[in-house]
Amino acid sequence: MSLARDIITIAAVSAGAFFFLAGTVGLLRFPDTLTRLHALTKADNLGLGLVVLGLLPQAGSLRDGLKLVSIWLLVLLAGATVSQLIARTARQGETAK
Amino acid sequence: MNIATIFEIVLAAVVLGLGIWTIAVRETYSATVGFVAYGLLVALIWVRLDAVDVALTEAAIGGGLGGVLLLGAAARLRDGERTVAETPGMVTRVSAVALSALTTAALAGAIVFLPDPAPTLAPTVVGHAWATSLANPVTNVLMAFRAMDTMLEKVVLLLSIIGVWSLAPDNAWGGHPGPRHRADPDGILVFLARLLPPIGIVVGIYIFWTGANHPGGAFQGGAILASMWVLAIMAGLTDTPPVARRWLRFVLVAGPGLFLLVGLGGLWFGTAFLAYPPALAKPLILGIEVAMILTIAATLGLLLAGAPERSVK
Amino acid sequence: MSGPTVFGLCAAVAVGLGLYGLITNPHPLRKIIAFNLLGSGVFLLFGVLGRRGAAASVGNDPVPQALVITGVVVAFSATALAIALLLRLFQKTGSTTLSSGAPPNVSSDPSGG
Amino acid sequence: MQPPAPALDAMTTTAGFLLVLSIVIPVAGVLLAFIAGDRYVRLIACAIIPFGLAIAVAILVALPASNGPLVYLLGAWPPPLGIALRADALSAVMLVVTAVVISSVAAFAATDFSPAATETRAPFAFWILLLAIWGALNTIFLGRDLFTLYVALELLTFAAVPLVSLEGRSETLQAALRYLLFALLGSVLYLLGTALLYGRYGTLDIVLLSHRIGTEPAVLVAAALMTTGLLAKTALFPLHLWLPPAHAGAPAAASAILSGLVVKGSFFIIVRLWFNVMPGLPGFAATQLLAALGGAAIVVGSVVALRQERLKLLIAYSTLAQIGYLFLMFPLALGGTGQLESGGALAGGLLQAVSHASAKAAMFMSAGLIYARLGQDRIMALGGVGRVLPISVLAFALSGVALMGLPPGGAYLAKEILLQAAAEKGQWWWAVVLQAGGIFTGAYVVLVLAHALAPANEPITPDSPAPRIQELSALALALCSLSLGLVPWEAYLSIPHGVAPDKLGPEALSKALLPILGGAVVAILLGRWECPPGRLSRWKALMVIVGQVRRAGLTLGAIVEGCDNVLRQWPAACISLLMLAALFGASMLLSF
Repeated sequence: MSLARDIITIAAVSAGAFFFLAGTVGLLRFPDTLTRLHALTKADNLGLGLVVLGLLPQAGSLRDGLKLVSIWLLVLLAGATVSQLIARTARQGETAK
Repeated sequence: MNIATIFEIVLAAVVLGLGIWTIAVRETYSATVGFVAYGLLVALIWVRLDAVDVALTEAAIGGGLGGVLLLGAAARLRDGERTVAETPGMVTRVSAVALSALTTAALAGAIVFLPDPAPTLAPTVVGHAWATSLANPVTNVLMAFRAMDTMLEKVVLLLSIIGVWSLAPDNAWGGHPGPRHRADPDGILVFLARLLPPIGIVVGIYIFWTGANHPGGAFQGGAILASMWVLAIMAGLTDTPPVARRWLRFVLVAGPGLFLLVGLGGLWFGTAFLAYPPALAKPLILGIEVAMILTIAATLGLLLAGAPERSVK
Repeated sequence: MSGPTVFGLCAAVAVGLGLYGLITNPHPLRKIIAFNLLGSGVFLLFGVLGRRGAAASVGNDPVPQALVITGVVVAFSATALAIALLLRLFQKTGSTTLSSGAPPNVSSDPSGG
Repeated sequence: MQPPAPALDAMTTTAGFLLVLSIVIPVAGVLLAFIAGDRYVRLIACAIIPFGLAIAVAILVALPASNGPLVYLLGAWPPPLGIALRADALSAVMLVVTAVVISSVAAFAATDFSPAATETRAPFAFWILLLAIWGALNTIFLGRDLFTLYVALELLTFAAVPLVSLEGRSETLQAALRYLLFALLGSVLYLLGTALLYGRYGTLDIVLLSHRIGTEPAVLVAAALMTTGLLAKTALFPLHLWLPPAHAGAPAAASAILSGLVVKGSFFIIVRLWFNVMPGLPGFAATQLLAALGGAAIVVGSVVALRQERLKLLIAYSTLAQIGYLFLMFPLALGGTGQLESGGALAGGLLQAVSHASAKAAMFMSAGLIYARLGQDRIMALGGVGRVLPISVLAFALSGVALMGLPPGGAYLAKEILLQAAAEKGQWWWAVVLQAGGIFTGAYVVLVLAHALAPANEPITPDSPAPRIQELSALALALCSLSLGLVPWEAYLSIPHGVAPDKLGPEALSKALLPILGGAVVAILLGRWECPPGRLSRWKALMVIVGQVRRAGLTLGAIVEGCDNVLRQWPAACISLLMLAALFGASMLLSF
């Protein structure tokens, strides 16, 4: 049973780490703000989601599990808001030019 | 060399890389962003050092409120960047590098050659936990054994508020600190500022409450409450209160004031200044912390807002 | 090399970086950031020393931890005060330079006192 | 693991609660005044100050009876777990002098910072900050824990910086920012040393540390960093970049506090560090280095002071020179075994500190009075002031006399003690510096008085007479400094037997001639004069020779001023800071 849990954890966390890596590469390589944001938010939300998913089987109690999920939800909320704001600023900067 | 050590070396290297970038990068704004990232990663180092209380503080301040403060200043100073052209000469740079490196080397030497086993007060602190019946040793040190430092530090916070306020133009004295923020009422920022504070307030109170026995406490919780307040201010949902308001003054003094009163109670009725009778220690400390979390949240929020700029109409 | 030593060296380097930035960066805001870097190095040193003193099933000596929490609050208030001064200076003069350039008795204005 | 050994005097003494009160009363005043708001701040401050003064005097009275220092364990926790407060003779004397200076500055400021219907920002900040500075200083004098001292030091800085920029002009804002940043650098270095000491010995209690401390790399680095950090906050040459603009730009009452008291806070911690924590560590080389910096401060500060156009800047530079004077005691306190001894030389240094605290505060107050009446403070334009503001000029003159070290002032007694110690140690060069310091002080006092007492070029018509209470408080403080030599110090300080037996006799008065006459000569050679005074034109031949020498003197002065301008640049000051840290480390290594 614990072996199965460990396998799930390793698989999901590795997948999450891959998405983080992809997001970071996108952040560094993409040409402008909007595409960079795209790479960052898509990859980070998914990446963090997978990491949280992978850690859930390791959580000792329901409370710890809920804390993990709420971390993911809060990051989703913050990430979505901030990327909206950044995107709007970037677009305003472009139209001003 | 095991995997944990490798991780630690990589973490230290990334942190130092960010530190170098923060110092060396040309634009002030980028340096600020670099410092925020640096602060968040330093919080990870604190976790690795098994100091979760400090990690929470560092994340809330170094990466959070400190970052907001620095970013806000960088944004307001953007036009001023060109006026500063006095880059130091080669001699200055070389001697600065040499002397900083010398200091680092001396420190590193001192750290590496510290004898083992290291001295510690941990057993003493744990052995005296009966005095407060709180299980978090850091809270015990802050609120009981070194309570004087904590009280004086709250006075330092109050003085920094007075210092910031004293910079107000005379005609704005007593008015609202900082600029009035406006945001699109249907925009995402206002949406976030309506959605997040209820959650944030719960989290802040939870972190404060759990601080009695687990990592957390008044300062970390207060920092979260302050950030919720700042969010609402930035979204234009509320305004900073005028600094002349009596209730505001009470809130800002509540923490150190109650601390002082309880301390004097110990001097008058008990064994010593800032001594708690063991039976009452827990409620007294929690009472002080409730006052402190309010004071801290208000102080941090007002420090972010700055000096009074707009007089009351 | 153990964990505390790695981070101890990291703290020493952060102190050096902060000092260098504080000396050479002409912009006051950059000096303030450098001061924060320097401060975080000092706090980290406390943490490393506390980690070395882990005992009695406490992973990090609570006394240095408490000192750091107090120190972080003080450093934050210092940053806030410095930034408020800087913003007010900028608001008044439109410049953020710290170098006096001329000696003060030459640059003094008639209303000086 | 070292077992936490109990402290030697880990017991609260009977009068110990007084120590708590002397910190709590000003702090409570800060909190109350903040709540009460603009209209009542002055009332609260003025109500608090007599209590604080009474507590300080009570500590001074209780000390001889208690057979050892007064100790108070906060929260009843003995060190190393808890924090203790401790008052020895040094603390008690500093407490009382601080309370006296605060009281007279408060009397002086009562009219300048009176609450009004509008524009009450400055009074609000001033009175709260005054109380905060008092609380911070009392904590510094009583604190026995290195980290508590750090918090108190920051409290002091946070209270002092807004005082500098109280008037809100742009150059005072700049001065305040420079002061804040440099002071923060200093305190962070101090904190770094504190961390190393804790990591090595597991305690921050001064008494416990003094028993455990040994000569080790970590201690050496800590000592060097802490010393230089504190020197930066004390503004010892060449770390003085922030002091002249900050002290000269603040309102008069604030300058008096900043110059008289605030720099003494970090100085006091240096004394604690070297004499109480690690008396065996510094050794010959480091004490000589420290005093050499003091000597350089005297020369540079005095020469640049003589070249100032404005009175307040002159006094600020004179503070720089007087700070240097405070550090001359260190080599003279070094005993035969290489330990710093808390004997006569330390008593001399402490007397120097308290006389300077009172005299310099009085001097800034009288300069503020002159400035307020004339609307400017150019030294050239002081002619006729002596007739319009006789009491203010008298207060200036008396505080100058006290600073010069003329009998019966406290500085006179201090100088005699240090001269005797220098003779005993065979370190004649410090005797020369001590005498030179007196002559230089004489020079700028003579320079100002000569201008102030000269007839006016155009008649001065002040808008309103100076408030009597302001003049009297400045005068009282100057007289206080001048009478410090008559106090029976033997109950508190180890004054060597037979020093300065008669303070008002002919022998003592003959010693007064050297600073005055020497000072007059130096003032003529180095000072700013508009043109040779007309009534001297009869002695043309002499004037030609004087003119020649004077030209050389002025060139020399210009060079010194140029050096000072370079050293006051930010990068130069920071580099000298780190260089000094390295030098202190190396010189302490020599005495291993």
